[in-house]
Amino acid sequence: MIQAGVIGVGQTKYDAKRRDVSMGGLVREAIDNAMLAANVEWDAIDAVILGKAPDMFEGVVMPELYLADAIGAVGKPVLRVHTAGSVGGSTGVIAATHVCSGQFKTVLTVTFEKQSESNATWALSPRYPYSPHINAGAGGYFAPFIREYIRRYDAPEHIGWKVAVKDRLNALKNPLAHLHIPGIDEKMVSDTPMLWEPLRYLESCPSSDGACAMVITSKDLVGSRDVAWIKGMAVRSEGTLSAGRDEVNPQAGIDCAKDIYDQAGITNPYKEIDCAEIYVPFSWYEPMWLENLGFCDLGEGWKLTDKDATAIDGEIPFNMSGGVMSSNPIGASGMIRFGEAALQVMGKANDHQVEDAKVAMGHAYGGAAQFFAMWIVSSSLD
Amino acid sequence: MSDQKDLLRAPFELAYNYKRSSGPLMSKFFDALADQKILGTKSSTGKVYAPAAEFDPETHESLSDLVEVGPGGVIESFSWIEEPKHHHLIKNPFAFALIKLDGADTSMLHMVTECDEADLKIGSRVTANWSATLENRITDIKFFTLEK
Amino acid sequence: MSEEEKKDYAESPINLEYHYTAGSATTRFLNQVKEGKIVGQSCPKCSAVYVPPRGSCPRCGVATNIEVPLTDKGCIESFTIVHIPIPGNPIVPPYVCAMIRLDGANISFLHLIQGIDVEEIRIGMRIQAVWKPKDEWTHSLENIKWFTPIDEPDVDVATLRFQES
Amino acid sequence: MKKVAIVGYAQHPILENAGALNEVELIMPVVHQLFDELGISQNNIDFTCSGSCDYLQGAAFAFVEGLSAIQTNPPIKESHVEMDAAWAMYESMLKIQMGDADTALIYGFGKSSPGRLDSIISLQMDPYYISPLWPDRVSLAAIQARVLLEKNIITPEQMITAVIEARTNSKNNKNALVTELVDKESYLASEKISSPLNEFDCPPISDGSSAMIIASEEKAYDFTDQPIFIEGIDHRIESSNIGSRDLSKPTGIMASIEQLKLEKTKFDVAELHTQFSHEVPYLQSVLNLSDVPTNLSGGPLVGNVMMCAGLDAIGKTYESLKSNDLTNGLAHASSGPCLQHNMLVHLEKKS
Repeated sequence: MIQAGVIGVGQTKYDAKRRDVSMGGLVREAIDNAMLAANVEWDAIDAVILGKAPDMFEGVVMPELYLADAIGAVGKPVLRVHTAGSVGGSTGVIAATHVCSGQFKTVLTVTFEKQSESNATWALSPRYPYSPHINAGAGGYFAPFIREYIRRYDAPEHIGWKVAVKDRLNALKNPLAHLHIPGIDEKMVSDTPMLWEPLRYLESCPSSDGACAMVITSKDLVGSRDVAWIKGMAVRSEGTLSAGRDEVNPQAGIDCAKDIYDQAGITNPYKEIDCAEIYVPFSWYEPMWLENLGFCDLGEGWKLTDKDATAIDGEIPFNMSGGVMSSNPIGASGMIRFGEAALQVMGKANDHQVEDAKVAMGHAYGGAAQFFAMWIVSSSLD
Repeated sequence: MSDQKDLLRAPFELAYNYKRSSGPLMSKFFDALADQKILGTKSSTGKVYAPAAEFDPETHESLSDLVEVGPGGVIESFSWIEEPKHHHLIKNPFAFALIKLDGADTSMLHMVTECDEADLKIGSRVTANWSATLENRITDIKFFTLEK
Repeated sequence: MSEEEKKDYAESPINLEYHYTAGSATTRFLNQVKEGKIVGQSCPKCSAVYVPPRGSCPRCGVATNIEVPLTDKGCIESFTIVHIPIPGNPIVPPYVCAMIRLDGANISFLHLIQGIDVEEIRIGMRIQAVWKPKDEWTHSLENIKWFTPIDEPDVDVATLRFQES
Repeated sequence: MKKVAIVGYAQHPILENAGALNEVELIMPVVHQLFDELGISQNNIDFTCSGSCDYLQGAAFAFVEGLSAIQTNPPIKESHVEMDAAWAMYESMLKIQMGDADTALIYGFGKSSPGRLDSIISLQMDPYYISPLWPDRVSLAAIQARVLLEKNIITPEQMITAVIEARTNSKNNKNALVTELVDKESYLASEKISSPLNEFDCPPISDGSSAMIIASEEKAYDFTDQPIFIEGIDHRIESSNIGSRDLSKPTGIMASIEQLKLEKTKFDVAELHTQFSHEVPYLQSVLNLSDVPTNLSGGPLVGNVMMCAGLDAIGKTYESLKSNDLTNGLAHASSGPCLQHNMLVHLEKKS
């Protein structure tokens, strides 16, 4: 297999409403930043891979067609990926696949969402005939799984508050993050209104506008650039309403993580991975994913969170950038995880840099916790 | 396959008023429509794109140099609709046309009406007609008609 | 228009009309629901029972072509209490939205719980459907107003997990 | 570069209205047909990729529903493009070339009957400058047709021939939706929908699904004695601004021809994703196919399942090479208004 690395990550400022830009302007902002970081010009880009969540968010059908000019794809191959919430991650995987296949040397990949164009709950689940009025939004869908996790392992309620605080404190070190909440603490979180019990307002992700782009190139073209080597990448899916699924600890997540660890030669992720950007849209998904991804045994995830193992200076820092809890342009949220992991091993994460990070993980999930995309990036090729 | 007659069918509608924010460049284009002016963008190669393109498809550069074009122009191609369908904005016979506005190197897709199909040719000159109510949208240009 | 009033966006209305058709498996199911019956469909390969059925067993990738009549009793696999209004949803919060696992089914579906203090709702609690009056029945699970607890011992939800025999 | 071959293809009969079938019920039969023909199951598949478009049915996650047609226990390596399934095949090929898979299942599905395709396609256009005018798909195509006619790149007679031949060729295609023959008189008597195009120049509203299996060279012979190899493949997009495109010059296709060195290739058969009659002579001329049997299946004019028709062009070319004494085939897939995004696939049967 041809070895590939990320040589540039570009992000927009994330905000509830990026009304200062068009959709094209939004994606171009991320692309310009990625290409500047990668020090590449347009003629170096062989293909463009675009990802985003459902077209109904913006009311533009198959937007790679409209965005061809904005993403600099005219005259080039372009692919549009849509794998629900995991799309930012799977788009990164597919972009890297373009290079690893040997067909392309350097590719640009970009993902975005401009949620302010519509309303997320409406766009995700418009009402159809014959279906009852049960829809309670994404939080309403995931809250029962969270409740079951809490019941199964007897987790105390402050764990959710703790993640909400930790991620938002990290976000204060990331100027691009959507939510900046100075002085946030567990009391502030626990005082916010209950939305979908057991989830309170500040235990949920925001709805954001934003875009994230990366430039990925093959080993022979990296030159003297800073690079995050892709050591392992994988996707896994399972059917939505499949008998025997465990939504609290999905098999697809377990298998996907094992696949990337095997590729990267990792046998003990807790020890060998220096930091991770994991898709945590609701606070409790941090302990749930700690277990699902094999950082600890079942039932031990909340204990790791409780003893600050996931803090930026902890044993296994999670979401140093502030994570999905602080910025959530849905289609881009997965790629932000992948890109932030790359920034860490390139030593370019600025104020939210984990000291001496050499190996990092990026993770995304979507649908009914059924689509997974993950990668491991490293500062060295060996 | 179950019998078609037993099948449950029901209409539904996907309806939403999307909120389009047009960014620094296109917002100038839409603001200019209120003054009955049409703007294009000039690229570093000197090519003028109208309506004002944000990005040059050839050089990939972001465009910012605005120039006024039109309101007259030449039909580059068109399709003629004798019987408009429900989604069409004009209910009388009309054309969708690519119109190269004076001063531009590219064409704008819009509608041409108040004429017969036989009156239209590639090369016909048309000019913009303006909507009475302005919404900061492309429909502020109501349609084009043949130049008198 | 003053600067404050000037919107930083323009409204772009999009109205698309569709004709929804329910598909074969769903039509079979809803025709029974119209009669006040819940009939799941089971996988000919692994025997898992699906309700409401979508026409397939995603475990096996085969059509669920065996009809399995079920009762309207089951248990709460998990639940949430929704405190915020949802666009397009007329139910006034707070309300309880639960994953309902009917007896004999191997997947759960979301429905409402009423008739009990929300503080007392538990995972594993036994429940039964409360139906609307018969003359209001349509092709929808809304024929069930909600589920309400019944006086039977709780279920250990760990035992609900489908295992292929 | 690692060689990849097509080893199987199946197509659902194209329907005017597949209302009786949901996504799962539409996809499952073609996938099972393919598995049965090859004597395999999902367990033999390393990677699965699909193509579909939510807006056709108006469902936010049509592809998620569709995935329930596939065996996903244990979980599978899977992805989805919101594009014609030809691009799902492309992605799958890259997976095989990078060594992450040896076999891949591709499927596409589309139901145009539930919605109004004209309005939906309007939403593919620039949402600031063009979509609010609601240009329908036929009018956009008609604008290109008029340019080609005006410049004498094609003639009205060629358009008539394309329609008559498509209907005649539909007899070769057991899955065709439209099989009624057309003569010149009835063509000329037909009212224009959007001049210069009349109803015969346009594809029928169609519902359906298709599936394909591809494999690495090493694995391909486990499935069949006669795999058909993807000898070359390339795709390019053109500007979204149709007013800045020269609609008589297919720059993307020309770049692909050069990339694949097709100038001198003698094709035995071609299947083109030509949704409108004028596109047939246009692409025949661009691709130098004047004496190459083209669209023997009838092509999209006799059945045009959105999000599948491109994959179907590849599948039909595969079938032609497989069942005839032919060596080189050319397939074309397209996306977007006025042939904005095009893929060329050179298929070859090894002797």
